[in-house]
Amino acid sequence: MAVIHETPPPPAAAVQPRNSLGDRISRMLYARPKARLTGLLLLPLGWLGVLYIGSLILLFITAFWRTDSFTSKVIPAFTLENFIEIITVPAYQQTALRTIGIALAVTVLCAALALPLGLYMAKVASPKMRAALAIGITLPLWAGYLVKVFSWRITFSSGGPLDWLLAPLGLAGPGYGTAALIITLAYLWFPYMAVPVYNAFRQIPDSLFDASSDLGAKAWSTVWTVAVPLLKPAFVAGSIFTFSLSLGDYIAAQFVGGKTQVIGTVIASNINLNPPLAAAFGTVPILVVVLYLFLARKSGALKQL
Amino acid sequence: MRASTASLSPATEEPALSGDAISLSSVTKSFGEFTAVKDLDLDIRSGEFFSLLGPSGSGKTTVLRMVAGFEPVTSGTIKLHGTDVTSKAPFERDVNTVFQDYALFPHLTVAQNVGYGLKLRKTPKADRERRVAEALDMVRLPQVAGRLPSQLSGGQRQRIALARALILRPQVLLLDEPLGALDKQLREQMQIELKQIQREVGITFIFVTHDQEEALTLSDRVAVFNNGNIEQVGTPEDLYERPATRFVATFLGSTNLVEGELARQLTGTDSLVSIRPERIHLAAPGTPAPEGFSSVPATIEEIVYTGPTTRYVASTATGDRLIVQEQNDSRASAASRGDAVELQWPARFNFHVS
Amino acid sequence: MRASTASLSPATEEPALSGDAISLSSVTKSFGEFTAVKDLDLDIRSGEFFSLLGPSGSGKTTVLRMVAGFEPVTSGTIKLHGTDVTSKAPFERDVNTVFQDYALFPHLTVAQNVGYGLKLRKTPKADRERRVAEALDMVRLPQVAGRLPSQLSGGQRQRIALARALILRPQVLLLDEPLGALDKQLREQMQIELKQIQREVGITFIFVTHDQEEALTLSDRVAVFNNGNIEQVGTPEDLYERPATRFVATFLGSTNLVEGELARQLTGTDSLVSIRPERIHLAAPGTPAPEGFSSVPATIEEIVYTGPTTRYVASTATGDRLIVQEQNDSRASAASRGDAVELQWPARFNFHVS
Amino acid sequence: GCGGDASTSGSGTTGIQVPDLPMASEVGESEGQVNIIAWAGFVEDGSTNPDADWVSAFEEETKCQVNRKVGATSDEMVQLMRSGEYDLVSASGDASLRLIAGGDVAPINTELIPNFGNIVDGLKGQVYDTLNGKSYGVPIGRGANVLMYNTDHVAEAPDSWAPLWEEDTEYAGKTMAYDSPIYIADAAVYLMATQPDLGITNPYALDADQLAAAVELLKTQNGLVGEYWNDALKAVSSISSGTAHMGTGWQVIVNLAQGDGGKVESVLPKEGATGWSDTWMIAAEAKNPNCAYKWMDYASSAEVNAQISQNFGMAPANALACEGSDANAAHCETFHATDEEYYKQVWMWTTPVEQCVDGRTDVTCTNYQEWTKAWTEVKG
Amino acid sequence: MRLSASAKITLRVFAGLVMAAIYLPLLLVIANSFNATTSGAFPIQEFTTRWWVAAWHNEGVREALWTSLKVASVATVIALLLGSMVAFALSRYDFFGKNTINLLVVLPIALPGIVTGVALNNTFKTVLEPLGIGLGLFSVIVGHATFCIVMVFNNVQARLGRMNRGLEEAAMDMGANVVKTFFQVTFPGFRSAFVAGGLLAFALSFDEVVVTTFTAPPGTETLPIWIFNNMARPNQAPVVNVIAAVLIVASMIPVYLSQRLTGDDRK
Ligand SMILES: Nc1ncnc2c1ncn2[C@@H]1O[C@H](COP(=O)(O)OP(=O)(O)OP(=O)(O)O)[C@@H](O)[C@H]1O
Ligand SMILES: Nc1ncnc2c1ncn2[C@@H]1O[C@H](COP(=O)(O)OP(=O)(O)OP(=O)(O)O)[C@@H](O)[C@H]1O
Ligand SMILES: [Mg+2]
Ligand SMILES: [Mg+2]
Repeated sequence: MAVIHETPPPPAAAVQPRNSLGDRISRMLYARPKARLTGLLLLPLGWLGVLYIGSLILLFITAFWRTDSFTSKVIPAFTLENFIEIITVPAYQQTALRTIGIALAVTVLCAALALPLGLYMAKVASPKMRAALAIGITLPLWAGYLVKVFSWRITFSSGGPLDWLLAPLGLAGPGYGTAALIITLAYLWFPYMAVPVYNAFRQIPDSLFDASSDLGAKAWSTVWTVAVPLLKPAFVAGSIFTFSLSLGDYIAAQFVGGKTQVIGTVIASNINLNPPLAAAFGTVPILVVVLYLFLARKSGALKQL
Repeated sequence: MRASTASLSPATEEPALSGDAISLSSVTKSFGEFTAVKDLDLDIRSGEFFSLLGPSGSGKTTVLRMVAGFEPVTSGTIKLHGTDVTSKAPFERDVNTVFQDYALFPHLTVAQNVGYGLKLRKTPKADRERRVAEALDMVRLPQVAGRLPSQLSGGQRQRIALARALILRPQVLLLDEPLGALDKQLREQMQIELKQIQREVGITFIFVTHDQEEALTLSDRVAVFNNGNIEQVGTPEDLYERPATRFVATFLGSTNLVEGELARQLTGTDSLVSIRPERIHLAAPGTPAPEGFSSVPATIEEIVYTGPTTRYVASTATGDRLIVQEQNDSRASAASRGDAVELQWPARFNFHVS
Repeated sequence: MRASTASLSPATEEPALSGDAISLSSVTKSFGEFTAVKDLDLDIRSGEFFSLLGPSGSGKTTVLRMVAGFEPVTSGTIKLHGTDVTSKAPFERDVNTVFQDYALFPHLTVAQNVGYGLKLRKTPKADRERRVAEALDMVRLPQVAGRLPSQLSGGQRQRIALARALILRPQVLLLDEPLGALDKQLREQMQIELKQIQREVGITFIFVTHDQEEALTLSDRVAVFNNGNIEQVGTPEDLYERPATRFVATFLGSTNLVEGELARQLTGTDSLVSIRPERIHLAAPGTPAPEGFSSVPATIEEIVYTGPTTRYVASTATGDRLIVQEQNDSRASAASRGDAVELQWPARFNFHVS
Repeated sequence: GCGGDASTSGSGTTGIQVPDLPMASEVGESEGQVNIIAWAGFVEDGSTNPDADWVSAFEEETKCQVNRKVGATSDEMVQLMRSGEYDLVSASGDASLRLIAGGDVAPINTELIPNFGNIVDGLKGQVYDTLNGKSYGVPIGRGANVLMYNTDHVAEAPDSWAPLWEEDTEYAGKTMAYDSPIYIADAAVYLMATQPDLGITNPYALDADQLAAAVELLKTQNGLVGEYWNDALKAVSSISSGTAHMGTGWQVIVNLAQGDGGKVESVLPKEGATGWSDTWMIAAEAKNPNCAYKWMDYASSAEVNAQISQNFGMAPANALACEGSDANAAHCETFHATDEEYYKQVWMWTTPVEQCVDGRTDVTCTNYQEWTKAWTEVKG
Repeated sequence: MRLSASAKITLRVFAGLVMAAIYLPLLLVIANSFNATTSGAFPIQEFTTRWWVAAWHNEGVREALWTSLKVASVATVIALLLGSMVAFALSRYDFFGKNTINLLVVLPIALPGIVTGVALNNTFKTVLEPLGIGLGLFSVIVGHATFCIVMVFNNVQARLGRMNRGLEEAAMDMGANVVKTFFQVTFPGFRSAFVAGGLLAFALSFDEVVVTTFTAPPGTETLPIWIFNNMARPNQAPVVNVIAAVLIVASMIPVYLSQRLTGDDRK
């Protein structure tokens, strides 16, 4: 049996006692994880939790106030009138429902386009093509919101580019209206859907597709039974943007919506004249979005944004 | 030599399909400039447990993927039980695959995973449920039917992947390093189960691995791959005891490769000779060599205890270093570092390799 | 017993530190409800190559991380060369770590990685460069100094991680499964190099692994972990030849565990007995047992050829199944399936385990 | 005045209660700056278009630096004036009454504005800027909301608003209407002509029943209209491309469309029309009253008023702005600047308030807030 | 996945159509900046560079651009700071209310801009103005930073999630204190995500209309607001086309940068 170690130790290269400011801060921080966390959260929570949420609450409180009918000045006197009004006047309900419908349609349209595009980019395209397309779908994000809305306004104009393109087929564009609005919004927010879907597609191991076809599935049934369920979180993540951005938009509606009235239009047209009513109507998208986020969080999609 | 006991071949016990289950003729696969598999011929018999063994990047997976139909061949033909399937899609081939990463569908339960292939074939529900239950019984995991793959351990996942592939009763099952991701204990246990299941179902297994021990213990026959070529095909004993090339000799277990002076002393020619460390034993210096034995005087340089065996590094007068492996059984020698010894082994274990 | 050859101990060659490099007294670590390490006492001597061996989740990494200071202890004290460091931050402890995934800084070159610790200590540039070059020489990679870690192979990364940790000449080096990610060939080569480097620098190595072979071949002493407890501490031979518990016996190599009737025949009591497969050899039926040998008649049930060895499964009259491992050397028996044989081994290799 | 009936406009007859605020008695030293909220094109320093610059000269002359914010809608202007940041606003008729009644703007001492004398008669003393005999605004210009049509699609010049309102119109889906609650007045103007028994005498004085009738008409129109517009360019592109065949518009839109080669013409239909006139108003608590007065006078000079009105595209308020050059004269011709007969048919935007501006005292009229609500309902 | 040749062709054509749909409208804007008519009539009959000359001499644009740059830069810096802090807190610590904070960060981008804008406007006017902080460049920046935080947060959090904590431990193991570890190891590790998040935040702020409308004081015009105001101004509209065309072309720069950054990560 081996005999073990009996000679004395060589002088150990002892760690020098160090005491620079950084060291002292470090030692303090290292020992106190709670303090580190507090330090990290203090500023952001002050900003978002107090300033932002505080503002929303203040706005919410305004919704219970009245406006002087003549001067349209806000009078801080409690009333439920505004809420009663948005609940009882059919125009408000219709507008809210229409806007939600438009937002859903935009989301579905984006998802329907993102799926085959994602499939192509992630699983068919050559790496070069893939990179080019990845840039291709994100570039318009930077091109300016108004620029894009405006270009669609031109596109949908009567006798404009779309009519011109469709003329040989004996068709005409939809003209300004709800359809044009949905297309424009889908165009505006498409990258927010396409990028997560594409990334999620890339993360699905090829072996799952191989396995599916090995077990007898044809390409499209593989897409439906394997890809789509696995992409669900990405679709949900993308839809948070497509849905809530569509829900709040009113400038696009103004430009290509024809006479389509959306939630944003109503808020905007009341914000100066009757702020309490605008605030009350503003709670509609807040409720819808918060509910949507809540459901999305349940599906774990928030982590994928 | 104990050829008769060399492998636990099921082929002699099960009713086997006659002829070749799979036959590849001059199959080549190129990825752009790079040729991953070169002009390969390979015949695998029905009911065989056949392994593809080779280092990383040698083309094993590529061959398997071509057989399964995931990868089109560049040239050559692939036949399955005599039928040319070269241009068939995967879902048209009667082979199934167990993937290295198992490729279980994460959104489906174990039962849904296993029943996936049957569902695609529109098997009636009752029938499907019965067969899923049977398949889960076979891999001894009836209790996990309702779980998701993420709730299973590695070994369990491996078995579910197996059940999913076997439920379709393919003629050939392809397994791509199915045990690669498991830890040692689990791997050994799964090896035993795999072998048992293959015997039970009696279908052809094509098994890819880069672990030589695994290939040797499990297979009826093994093809050793190197650089997109097959170096040698044969039974485990063929390969281990009579390696045809230096590559095969070193890739399967450790070996002493001897050249020059010492090789001349041992075999009369100075071409490369391979001697397995476990063939050599230590004798007292000057012990005369028995009839038909090679004998070389040497000095013990290093001794490494590994538990069941002890490994000695011995240097000879010719300046070669030979490794000797002795089992720590009742007959183990008790040499110490620096001892002079005589290395002796039957001369028939001197193999020329190219 | 060949105690003198049991380990390649550097202790007899290098000046070793007296006393304990590290000593843990009743160290406990809980993560919430779960206790990962329970009331652990452990002393590691200066200059030792000490391994922590155990299955996944047994608490090895947790112990290492507490020693390094990454994880605060729940209770207990940790001393480094007699100084209590329990509440010191990692950057205040004179130990360095080689991480399982190497944790090389991807944005720094190899030389910058290795020199990082010296730079923090404000070592003059010339001095630093010299020592970096020395360290790279030591791990035999002087040529990669200018590369980024992403441009290195797995084995090279491992050696750079080693160089980076050793350049600070810590009193203790912690290694968390440093070879776990390497393939078999490379792992074996790196084992040899690690051992050599430890001998050269002569500092204490604490080495975490779940590979028993690795632990046995490399270590001066090994602690076997199970479930947050240490089952046994000792030299490789202690552990392999004289396992204290059933867990240690089965975790270190394969073993035959015998109870009841057969145990009574062998040892007189019917408590659990462990017999290593390689200790047993096959004799012709009826061969009388030599003095001090156990002998059991049996029938060969199964034969598995593994290359260097052949494994037999033999069933005894008592209904037990014993595994026998024979090296395929010149003296190998030639038993066939179904043969009646006599299993014989020196009775001193019958060990009671609890 | 509006609708040509002087008795319904002018001082104090409506009995609207307004806060009694003092007015300036003299213009003192420059404060160094003045903050103005104005329609696009009213306050230009050459930064958007080097040819349009009348601010620089003012700054030079008075040492008052001009800070401008462009207001997009009347509502926004009202809101911004209440923030107290601004000294001056270029208020349209649908904003001015609110500002006056809310005590946000002060009466103006016209004595201190020499150029006030040259304002055309038709713009003086209107109900939307003059209350209880006090003038609250200095007129800038005016324009009518005319009927535009694209001659490619409309062969014969229409003389009535009927194609925009009547269910059987051949232009269903191809018309365009203005997008603001004040557009309810356009419906009222049409109703005045087509349904006299409703008793509407002033489109800005609608009782509940009259409003309901207007809303009814507007809802009909909603089914016919192709789109609503609220910025001029949108209207230009729609009418000149033919996306809309016909619609409510401003003269300036017609001019631009023609300039682009669009085959667009306009008429003032027989039923009359609504229109707008903008005035400078000074904040009740103006921080820079002296500069504000200086600006009001400066901007009302014939020369500057001509520039503003030509840049924006409206009839100038200063009669002299039509003289001096051929361009000035041509401009005034196009915009009917001095044609009081023309503006007699035009009902200038006025904020609807509860006290009926038509003088009725037996009913309560609907206020602008109600109009806004009604407008939301119209659009659905 | 092995797809049939026809399926591949269908997908390729589909991808081509999507790309065409994305880019034709943008090309249209560029083409329109040379359209001689003021309302951008189509098809274009006559080309001119007059609007480009007009845009070049337009001081308002330059001022608005400068304002936009100021606002976007400061908002980005704030978003970088706050976004990274939240990202660190959420990815490195477990604590009660973590999910709520995650939701809180996403809220400003998910809620309609008009709600955010109106709410902030209301707060500035009723609460902060009495304290001496009225609407100003600052309020615009506050508004922008609020919804930009999420961009930085998303990027940094994703990276931190993938980052090897072992690297930080290795640095401390070598003797680096907490501060040095952060700057020498942690920060280089998420730098590219940090910059990419910053770029996104900058772009978002640079493009914002609605919140700006409600938080901007008199005389403060960002580029989008300038565009918005001038789109409605008949004589200016063609100049807007020019600015839009320039913006489209200029947008290549951040895209190129962010692509290079994310490209780096894959190495
Ligand atoms: N799709 C591909 N494109 C380009 N080269 C490929 C592709 N697939 C495999 N290769 C190359 O072909 C060679 C053989 O690969 P293969 O996967 O068959 O090796 P292998 O023997 O299975 O190795 P391993 O043990 O690492 O799995 C490798 O050099 C690999 O890089
Ligand atoms: N941060 C942690 N939080 C909760 N549990 C932990 C944490 N770290 C380790 N554990 C648990 O403590 C136990 C011991 O873990 P440890 O990493 O020490 O095991 P190990 O012996 O190193 O295993 P392996 O061989 O898999 O690395 C495991 O059950 C593990 O799940
Ligand atoms: Mg492979
Ligand atoms: Mg571990």
